[in-house]
Amino acid sequence: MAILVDDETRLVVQGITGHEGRFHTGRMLESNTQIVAGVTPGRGGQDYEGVPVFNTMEEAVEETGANTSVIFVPAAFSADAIFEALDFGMQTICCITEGVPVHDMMRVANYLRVKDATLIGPNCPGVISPDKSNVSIMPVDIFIPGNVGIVSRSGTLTYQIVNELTQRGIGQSTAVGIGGDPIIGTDFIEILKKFEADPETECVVMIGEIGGNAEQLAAEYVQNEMRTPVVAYIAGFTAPEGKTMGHAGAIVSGGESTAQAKSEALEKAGIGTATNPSEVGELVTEILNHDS
Amino acid sequence: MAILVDDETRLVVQGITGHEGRFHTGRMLESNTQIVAGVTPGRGGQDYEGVPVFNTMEEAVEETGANTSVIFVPAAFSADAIFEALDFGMQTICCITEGVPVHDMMRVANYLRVKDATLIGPNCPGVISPDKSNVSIMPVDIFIPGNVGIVSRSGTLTYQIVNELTQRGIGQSTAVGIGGDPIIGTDFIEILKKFEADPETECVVMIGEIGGNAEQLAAEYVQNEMRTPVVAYIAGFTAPEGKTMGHAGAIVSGGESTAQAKSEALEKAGIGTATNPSEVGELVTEILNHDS
Amino acid sequence: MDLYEYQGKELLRQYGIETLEGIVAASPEEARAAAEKLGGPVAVKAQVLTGGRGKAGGIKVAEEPEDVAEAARQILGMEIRGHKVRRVLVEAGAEIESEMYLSIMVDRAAKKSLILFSTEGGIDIEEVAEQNPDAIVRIYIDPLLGLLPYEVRELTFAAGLEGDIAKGVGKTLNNLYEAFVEGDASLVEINPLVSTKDGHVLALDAKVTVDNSSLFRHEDIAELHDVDVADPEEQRALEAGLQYVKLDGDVGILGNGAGLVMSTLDVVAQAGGEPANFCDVGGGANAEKIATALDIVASNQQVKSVLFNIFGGITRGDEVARGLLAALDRSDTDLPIVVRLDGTNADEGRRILAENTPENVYTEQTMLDAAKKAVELVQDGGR
Amino acid sequence: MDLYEYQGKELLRQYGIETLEGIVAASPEEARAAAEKLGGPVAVKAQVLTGGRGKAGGIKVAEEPEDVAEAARQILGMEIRGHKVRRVLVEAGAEIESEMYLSIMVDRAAKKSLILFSTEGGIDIEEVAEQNPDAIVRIYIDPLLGLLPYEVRELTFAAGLEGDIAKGVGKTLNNLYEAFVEGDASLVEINPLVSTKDGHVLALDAKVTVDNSSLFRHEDIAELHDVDVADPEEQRALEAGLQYVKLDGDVGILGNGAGLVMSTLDVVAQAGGEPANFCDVGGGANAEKIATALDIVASNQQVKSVLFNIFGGITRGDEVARGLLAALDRSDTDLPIVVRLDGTNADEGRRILAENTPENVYTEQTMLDAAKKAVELVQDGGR
Repeated sequence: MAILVDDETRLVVQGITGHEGRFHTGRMLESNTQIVAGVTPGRGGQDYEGVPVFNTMEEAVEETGANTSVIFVPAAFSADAIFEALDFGMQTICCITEGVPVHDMMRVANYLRVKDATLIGPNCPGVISPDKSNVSIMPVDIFIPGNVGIVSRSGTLTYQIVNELTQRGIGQSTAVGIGGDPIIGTDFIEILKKFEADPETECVVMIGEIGGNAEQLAAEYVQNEMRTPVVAYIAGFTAPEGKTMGHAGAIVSGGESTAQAKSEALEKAGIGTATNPSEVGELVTEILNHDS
Repeated sequence: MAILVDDETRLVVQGITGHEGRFHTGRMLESNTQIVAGVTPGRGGQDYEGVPVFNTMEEAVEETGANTSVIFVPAAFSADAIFEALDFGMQTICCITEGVPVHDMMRVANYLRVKDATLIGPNCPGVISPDKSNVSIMPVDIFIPGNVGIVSRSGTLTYQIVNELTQRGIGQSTAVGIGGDPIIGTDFIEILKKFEADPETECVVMIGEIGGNAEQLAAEYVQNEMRTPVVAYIAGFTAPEGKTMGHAGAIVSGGESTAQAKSEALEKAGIGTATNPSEVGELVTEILNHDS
Repeated sequence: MDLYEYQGKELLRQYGIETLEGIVAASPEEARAAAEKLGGPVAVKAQVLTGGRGKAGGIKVAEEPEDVAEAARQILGMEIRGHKVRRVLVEAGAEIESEMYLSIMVDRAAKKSLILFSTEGGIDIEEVAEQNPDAIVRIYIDPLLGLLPYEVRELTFAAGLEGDIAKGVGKTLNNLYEAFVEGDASLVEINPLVSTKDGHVLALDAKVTVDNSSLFRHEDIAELHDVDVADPEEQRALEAGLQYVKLDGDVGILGNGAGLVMSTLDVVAQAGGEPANFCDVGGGANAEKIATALDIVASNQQVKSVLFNIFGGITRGDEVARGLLAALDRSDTDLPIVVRLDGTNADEGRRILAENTPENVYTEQTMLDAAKKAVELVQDGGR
Repeated sequence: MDLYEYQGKELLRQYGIETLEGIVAASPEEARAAAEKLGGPVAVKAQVLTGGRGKAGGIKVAEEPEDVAEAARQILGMEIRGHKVRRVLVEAGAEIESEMYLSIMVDRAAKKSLILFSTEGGIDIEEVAEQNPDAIVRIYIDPLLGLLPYEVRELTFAAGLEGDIAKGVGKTLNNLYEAFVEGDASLVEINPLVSTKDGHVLALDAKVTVDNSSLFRHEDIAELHDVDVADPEEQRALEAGLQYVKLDGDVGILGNGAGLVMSTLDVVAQAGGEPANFCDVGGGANAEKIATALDIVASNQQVKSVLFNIFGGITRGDEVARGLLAALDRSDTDLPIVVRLDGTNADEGRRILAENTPENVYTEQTMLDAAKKAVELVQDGGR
């Protein structure tokens, strides 16, 4: 098993004919993801690397039975693409696009409540279940299949930590980049829930950063509801107040949003919290050895 | 048991100080409904017949633990009152007010999807569970407690039919007037589901009329999902096309919305359908005698 | 409330939808002046709140002002499906390339707005729906999200539109949805929506129904209500706060509550009678209102007997009986009236009626018996 | 993007919110002219994108034009929390009766808009939150419904407002919500919102932050961006498409990916160093971009060593190494640079680097070792 994407994933790429869409479609195809369709309005009837392109999600879903979508359309049109994916029954939607307006995302997030679907992102690297399905822009080579779930607000930091695991021979069940924006479709807790329900996942690594209080909420959830052990890492201890550190959502704007506060909440909840990426590997190794 | 309102009902009257609100509050108090609060903006701190009045639903709910509301505010402000009731956790809301704009109701109905609550109405007589709770403008004297559930789009026609039952000594579990508007909070099916799940209800009377296709959808539901027997009655066989017959929703605007079409669909689904109100009493009597 | 074509088009124009230039005329002379002002060939179109005017000869094309005046003369005063034509719209011509259909309505079951579009316009959409259902594109709009850009594309792609027409239809749809929501319409229909040889997309007709319940926030639209076309009896009922619909039969029907009155009509029909009207006097026992209702029903010369079906609910039977007697006292009708009174305190009510009824009033205990009696009275000759 | 007070007020006025009359001045002379035009006592207020200007002496009240000019002279050029004052707002006086607080922001956890209101205005809302949390009314707004009438009442009743003030605050809130949504703001704050003796409610200050991601649909707001106040290094980075934040330390830091760079800063701090900046060069191995980033980091004279932390993901380690060498070639910095390269094809990348690195470049295998080395180099004196 895995979460969100797996052997059953039938992927449609929204914005397949754009620069990013083309590049990453190629990469996902190389890692054997079942890409069944692409959508670009006005390009219906064409194909890209053997993937048929449709004008609308309705057509794409009708013709190909797609159940998952990944979005590469420009930020101004991303919310519209998400609504279209939701309305045509996508179960998992990964919006890779960066720079989606926050008011657009508030509307999307509140509409999501009536849909039985999971939106990952926006401004995220996507989801990968090694050797099963790659719906992401992540470097597939650094992953190996295994039993550690990863959930992260950051891209390259995830790669760094996955690499630490892989180098130690520790594989991953699924890695989920939930995105670095202030309003995202899916927070830590929803992903933690899925990992908790996944029999294959024996340990979860949660990678947080400054901004918001999602890590604190997650800490509470882990303490009260999870049996699967969790290892955490938080970036941004040295970030000054009021400055955006790369990600739109990574900004210290009050006491709760500092790395310090998050880290304390995690430790208080009994969650092993690494002080650097390397230590994540060590903590996970300890847990897995202890369990076996 | 009963559905929607019962001994646990703690009622707040929204618009308690208006003409209708005052009149029906008095009547509901007489039938021993637990009215715990009233709300009229600007009248907070007053009381009416011993019922404390608050400015907002938030205060009313906090102070009294109300769980059900009935709405008598003017049509222009009814949608707002419904949103307020929904946002402060009312489980059942009866909107009695007539003349709520249809676009307001579309917004309300779509917001309802994210709430775990039941809205009855608007333009409805409310809900009564005889001897338990009366959240309605219905004449309580014609009801007796028993095992027949009633669900109806019409007020006086319901009274007529309830009277037929009561005169035959057949009591009612709960009577629900779902309202005569084109867009209502709760359609037949949701109420039929609740009756089906209510062990006390042994038979359901469904009273429909021209307009829309709710009766057809209900017929399908009854045929496929219900074990509790249903007796139906449809009014409006003589209604001409394009004319509104009193209720905003009672208008023949196409083949599906005629009484003929509804009646046929009901009979096709094996539902006993009376040709006049009196016959409803006869059909119910037959079912109850047959069952016992 | 239904708007006339010219009123509907005025609304659509406010939201940026293109129409042809047109002038309303109430006489042949005004039509001639309009034609002179517009120049070129024009269409003279009957303004009536019903469909089928084309087949009924309510639309004529003419070029010379004299011919336009003559066309108007023929159309004005016509009756189309019972609606008398009192005005025509004189409208400029256009070089039409294709005719399409576009409408938005409130969908009751889905509780959403429903957009219908077809490239087969100009004819009855129900015919299209029957003969070629695939030619109709249906899109449901969530009122909390509004019309989304992808839904507009969905429509144009599904309909196979391209280029300027796709753009024009998309723009029209966005504008029409705005008009639909902001105008609190329950239906907006453009049939046909046409594309012209010079690449425009415009509304050649407009059918707009505004939700009556919303008129409190649309004073401008409420003012358009065209009182003098309504049936005079329906108009009087409206003013008295009665729900009244005139029908073709001879049994006048009154009652309290829409559902009960509808049911009463049905029962009368089942008894072999023909209802002359639907009249809901509402709750309470207001003698004034009941008397007005009686007068309105009786003023219909076709009516030969009246059935008054009352279910005493909150208003008790005894009060209803007294109100009814007071009303009969005020009304000077000699029509035979069958009264059926049931519900709360019905026995007491019936006793009061029995002691005081005038000669032309008959009382019955059940709806069925009352209906039979009313029909019998018609067969006996009525008044 | 933060707006200056005078820009924020302009936006609020567009949505019908009342403010005092005010004129922006960039010199004492302009301030004097403004005072003459406004008449009466005026406030001279420093326009800076930071709080605390009152305590810092950035607001002065004066009546005579000469005194106003003098006040402007004192304020212009001041540094408030590192922000140089280049303009003042000369604003008319008002007879203030009460000071309130009103703001709307995006609430991340709730994914809704959050309204905060307090009758204790004019002071830091966080102080109010600490000392008297009950004095703050909080209301969450569902973006699909917008601000509902009951929510406005909720606020005014909860705050105990009555009469004109309740009406004025309600109206201001409705307008502010509209400005917030249509202006794509992530924060709008009026502190203080005041009521005057003559019954008006007006915004005495305005803090508006517009979502950078929305600027494509707000050209008018995007134009307000005040380039010359930004730190020149930050400005150059912005133009080059780099994420750059200047800090106070001496270890320059570059890396690919915001999270990885944040983590690198932390690791450097843990190793006893002080980061001089945050600089994310993004994905790919664009030599041009890396060279620019190096130049910007090196141009900070405080920087004594540089740590370049790269995780080769989609861009393979060998390509990254070649890009880095090309960038070092272009850059003429003599700063000691520690390069840590890991990820896909890292071995090959490290080999390429080892064969070609200039003297001032050190390579390390892990983040921790690289951080230690960079700190060591500073302690050894750096450049």
